[in-house]
Amino acid sequence: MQTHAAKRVEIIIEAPMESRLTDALENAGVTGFTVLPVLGGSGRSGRWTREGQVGRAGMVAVICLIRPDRLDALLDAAFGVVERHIGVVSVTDTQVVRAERF
Amino acid sequence: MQTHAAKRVEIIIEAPMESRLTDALENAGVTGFTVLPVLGGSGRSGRWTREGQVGRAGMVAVICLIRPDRLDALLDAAFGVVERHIGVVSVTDTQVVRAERF
Amino acid sequence: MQTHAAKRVEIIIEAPMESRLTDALENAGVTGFTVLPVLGGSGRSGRWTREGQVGRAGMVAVICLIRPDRLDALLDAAFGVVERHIGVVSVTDTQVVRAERF
Amino acid sequence: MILSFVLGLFASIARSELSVPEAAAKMMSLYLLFAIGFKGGVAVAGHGIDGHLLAAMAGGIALSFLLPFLAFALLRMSTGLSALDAAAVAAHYGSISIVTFVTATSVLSAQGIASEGYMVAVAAAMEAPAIVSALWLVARSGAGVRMDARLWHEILLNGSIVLLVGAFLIGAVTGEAGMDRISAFVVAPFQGVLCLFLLDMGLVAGRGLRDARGVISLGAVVFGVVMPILGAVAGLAVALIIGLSPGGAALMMTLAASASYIAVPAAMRVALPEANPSISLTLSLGITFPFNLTVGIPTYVAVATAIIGG
Amino acid sequence: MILSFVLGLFASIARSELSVPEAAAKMMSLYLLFAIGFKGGVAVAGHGIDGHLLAAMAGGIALSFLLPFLAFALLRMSTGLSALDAAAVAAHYGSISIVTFVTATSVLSAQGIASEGYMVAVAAAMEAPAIVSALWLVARSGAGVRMDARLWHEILLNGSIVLLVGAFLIGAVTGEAGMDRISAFVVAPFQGVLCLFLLDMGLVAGRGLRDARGVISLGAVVFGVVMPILGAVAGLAVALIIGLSPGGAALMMTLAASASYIAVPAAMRVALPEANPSISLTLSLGITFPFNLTVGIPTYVAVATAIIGG
Amino acid sequence: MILSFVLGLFASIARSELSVPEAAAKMMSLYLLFAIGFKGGVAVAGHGIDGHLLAAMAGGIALSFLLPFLAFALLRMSTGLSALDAAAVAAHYGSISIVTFVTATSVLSAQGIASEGYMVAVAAAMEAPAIVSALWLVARSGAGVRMDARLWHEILLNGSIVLLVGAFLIGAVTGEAGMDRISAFVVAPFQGVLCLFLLDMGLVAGRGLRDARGVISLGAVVFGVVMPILGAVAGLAVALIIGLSPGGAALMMTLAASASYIAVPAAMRVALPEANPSISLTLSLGITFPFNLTVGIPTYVAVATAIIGG
Ligand SMILES: Nc1ncnc2c1ncn2[C@@H]1O[C@H](COP(=O)(O)O)[C@@H](O)[C@H]1O
Ligand SMILES: Nc1ncnc2c1ncn2[C@@H]1O[C@H](COP(=O)(O)O)[C@@H](O)[C@H]1O
Ligand SMILES: Nc1ncnc2c1ncn2[C@@H]1O[C@H](COP(=O)(O)O)[C@@H](O)[C@H]1O
Ligand code: NA
Ligand code: NA
Ligand code: NA
Repeated sequence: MQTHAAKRVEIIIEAPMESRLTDALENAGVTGFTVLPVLGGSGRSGRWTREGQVGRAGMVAVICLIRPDRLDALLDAAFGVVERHIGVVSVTDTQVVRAERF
Repeated sequence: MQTHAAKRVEIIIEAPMESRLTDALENAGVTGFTVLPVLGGSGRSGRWTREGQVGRAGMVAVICLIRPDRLDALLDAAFGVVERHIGVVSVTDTQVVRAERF
Repeated sequence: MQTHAAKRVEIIIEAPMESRLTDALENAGVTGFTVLPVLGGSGRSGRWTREGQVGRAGMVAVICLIRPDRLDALLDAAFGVVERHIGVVSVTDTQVVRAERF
Repeated sequence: MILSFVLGLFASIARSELSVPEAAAKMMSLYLLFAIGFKGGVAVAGHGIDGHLLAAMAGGIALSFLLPFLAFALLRMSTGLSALDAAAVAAHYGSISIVTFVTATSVLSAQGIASEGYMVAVAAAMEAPAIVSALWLVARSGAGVRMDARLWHEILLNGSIVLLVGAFLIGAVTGEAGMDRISAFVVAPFQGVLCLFLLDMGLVAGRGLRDARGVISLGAVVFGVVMPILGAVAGLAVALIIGLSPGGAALMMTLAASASYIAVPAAMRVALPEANPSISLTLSLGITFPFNLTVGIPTYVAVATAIIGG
Repeated sequence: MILSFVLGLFASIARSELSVPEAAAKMMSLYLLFAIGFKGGVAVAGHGIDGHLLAAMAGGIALSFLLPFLAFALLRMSTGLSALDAAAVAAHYGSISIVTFVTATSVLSAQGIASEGYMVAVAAAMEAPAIVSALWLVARSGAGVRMDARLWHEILLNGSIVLLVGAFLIGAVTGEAGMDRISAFVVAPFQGVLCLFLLDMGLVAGRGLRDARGVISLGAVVFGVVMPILGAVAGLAVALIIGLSPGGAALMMTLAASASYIAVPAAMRVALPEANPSISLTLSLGITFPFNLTVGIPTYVAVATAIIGG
Repeated sequence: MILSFVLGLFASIARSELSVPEAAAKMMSLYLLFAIGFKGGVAVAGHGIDGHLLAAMAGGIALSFLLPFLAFALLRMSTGLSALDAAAVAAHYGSISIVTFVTATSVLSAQGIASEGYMVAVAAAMEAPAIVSALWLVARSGAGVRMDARLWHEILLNGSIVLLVGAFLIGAVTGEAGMDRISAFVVAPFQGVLCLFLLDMGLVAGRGLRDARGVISLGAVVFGVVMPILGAVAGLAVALIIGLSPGGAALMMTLAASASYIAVPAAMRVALPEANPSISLTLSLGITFPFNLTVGIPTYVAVATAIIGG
């Protein structure tokens, strides 16, 4: 099946920042993304888990598949939001079907 | 540690289609996959979130690790199901340990 | 934006083994990881789903982004825990921003 | 009760981050379905099945089959929707909203008006037929429909039908004895759970409204108010023909006036994937549901008691 | 109550997509554990601890230690299971199912039969010993067992033991005064929550049964029915030796007859990862649990009252 | 009630895997907010708004504005925290913990002490002002603050404020009539839900304490106990000036003494991302919350009734 080169960007970010990130993405023209829940994790700021929590504690994972030429715009937009915050950003080469969607 | 080339296929699909997709995968001989929950997202059909929903709204992410030579069979099977539906399919090169499992 | 080569290790493991895995990772010096919930899946030991379950049934996905030179230490540590257990481990080449964090 | 809904609506339109977790919303809906089904069953066990049960079922099924044609015609006339989208919306309006039904029963019981216990079974029977009509409308217009035995199976055994009918049967079998044992669970907290659930529905409806500006034309909004009124009139006609009590007639009007937002949407995603789901959901949940809750139900109850007499 | 379970079983065997969210199921199980533990504690506070508490604990622990040997021998004789799988199954049958226990207490209270409040503590004490026996059986057969202090810690402080014992102690400390304040929470809705929870258990059990065709041999199915009967007989013997009341004896029989499906499965995954988890779970949840619920408990109650006298 | 909290604390410090699902915890907190807000509104509808409402609101807001300065000064003196971290902690202590408030109301009602229904509105009003003070403290020290209209909107319309105020208004509008319809939901199970919720809070607090060894200095621990006492004294002074009833004064003391662990943490993550969140949370949830629950509230109630007179 015909596939096309794309980038898979995975941004793990604090839940209170989620809407700011997705708005920044949309402003940068990135209208496709998927948000996954995160149960817990560990990093320089220690270990945490979502169990029994009530507030908007915790993190979420935002996944964007985009055309390679739009990567920089996305990273710039995302970075403006996550810069001062805890969390991680990774970019992986991938292939997508139905390239017209991206 | 010894690793082996494989493909990681990630299919984000509407929840009501999940069982059809996994059945199609099994019929195509793909018996290994993992289903992750999705909180929300955005695409050409707009933004959505799962909060407070009652029905089988929303999407799920299905992840399959397979041997590279079986990729085409998998994509054909998956595509038969997702073709007319909203959602995205991506394929990434990866390495697995314990290749005999795939 | 400046990015740096890294590895994305994804370990899908039984929930009762989660704390053993993360402890092993920390002992091996891997202090950054994220745990995602898993809804269900299928493998050599059959199909399962988390719906309606009460115990610590099911699986979780642990994602680690690490510098390439630390991959082997991570895999050795992880493998010591998952070896006899069901589940899968995959390693993907990726790029991270803010390399100093890994 | 209605105020809870309004609070939720306000909160989400004001973009408050108030939200009810999905699992909690599902749990409350399971509770409401179980309680309403069980109570219906107990009522039937108490009063016996009068001869009207079958007539009411048949009437309800006929409404569910026929209302989509009316809805389809209205939509094609008053909005620019494609045949596909119009048919998908029509399926929602032929089918029913169980929360609207539950709210109506609780309005009735607050006013001390009795109703036929088997209306719960009628509600269950009205979920699916509208889907057939809608698919027939689409197939006639030449578009591809993905309809197979598996989807039928999913529709007929969808969670709310099974739970509603199952709880109804359990109630009918255990009767008053069963009620005594679990009334502290199915009766006492019912109103309160319904309040919290309506709060959540308000949140979801408000979010839908917010996101849907632009998707929905003025004609569609008018449809979302006119269609339930026409449905209620049709429901009243059926109730009069069958000879239901005032309470039963009000419930039949409510069923006919209400639009599905759980079972039909999922079915439409499978059968008509190209139809735009946000049109149907915005109309059903954002316009018709609030309309029924605030204006509709009180009117249906008033009209039914006025015409049929207390 | 049983009907709810049957409804769930039916729904999942008929492949309805009815389902209870994981978080809701966990919440209901926390509620049931808290309520049953608390009520047991209040009962002990009211009637005082009679001399039988320690004897009942010892008897329960002995049963939990010994029943795995019986189960293991039966399985090796009547099924083709490996020593490893047989031992894993045996651990489940030596341990207990708290939902089965809760259902039995509610059957007793519906029939107005009193029972010793401390049976809750006996239930907690019977969770773990069977695991020791099973691991010993495996170690003897030469296979590798992954058993360390950490796993012991996890087993002994597993969520249900801690909550059950904790709520028991809270009940024992606060007594009737505490009960007055929260009885609207722990008593009134208890039956109803149990109904919904059994509905969920039916769904899970049905799904297990459906998926397990082929995994389970006929011999194993027979074991799933015979083993609880033998367990109940052993439980009755212990109850007679200790001198429990008819209600207490029925509970002891139920505990001995029931098979774990929460604590032991998790422990087995860690300690015996090579054992096939679906064999144990299908037997415990798909065969023995429904058997106990429908046939077992009523029989145990009848036998206990007949032999010990009302 | 307190015992449930202790059980949770014990379970998590003993590293039991007992845990409450996030969705269930959120649901319980929605329930508690709805119930407490509604009851407050009904009380106001019953007794009318006496002239003290506005004074109490103003007093509460003033406390919320001023306490952060006290907290900041104490922290800078007694701990090595940076200005940034000290300000973040100070924001938590100026704001309030609604669970602590709920527990205090239920202690009052157990002792038969009346209190002003509008204290619920005062609680809502005290959530946000402390954030302003803290940000001012940070801005003064030259660090970058990310504060925009959007964050204000999020804070002022955060879920708990909206639900609390909304339920309060609903209660005030429907009054006793509304209460009659849903009292089986908002009154009867209240204590029980609070027990289970405190169990969860104990689990979360215990986990926080366990993970935070090392993060927290002795000086900080002392702050976590001294600050609520000073806050309570300030609250008492305000209550005396306004002329609240003994119950109202105890609640004002509790509000001033309590530290936020929901609304403020989320706001701080956005506004002061460089502040270490575990310091604030450990202090607020791991030290001050248990202190208030066990020692604080009973003392505040006793002091308020002693000084103002029953
Ligand atoms: N190397 C990593 N791999 C995967 N997730 C990470 C990594 N580092 C941090 N995270 C996630 O990001 C959160 C915050 O990380 P940190 O900013 O290092 O405290 C952690 O709790 C993890 O969920
Ligand atoms: N580029 C993308 N990257 C990640 N997820 C996407 C992307 N596009 C769509 N999705 C997901 O697929 C769903 C449907 O997309 P669409 O078919 O474009 O409406 C969205 O709500 C997202 O969850
Ligand atoms: N090829 C695969 N791709 C993705 N997930 C898998 C794969 N194989 C196994 N899994 C996951 O690992 C679990 C156990 O697999 P197994 O050890 O094969 O029984 C499955 O239930 C899946 O969740
Ligand atoms: Na209708
Ligand atoms: Na047993
Ligand atoms: Na305060």
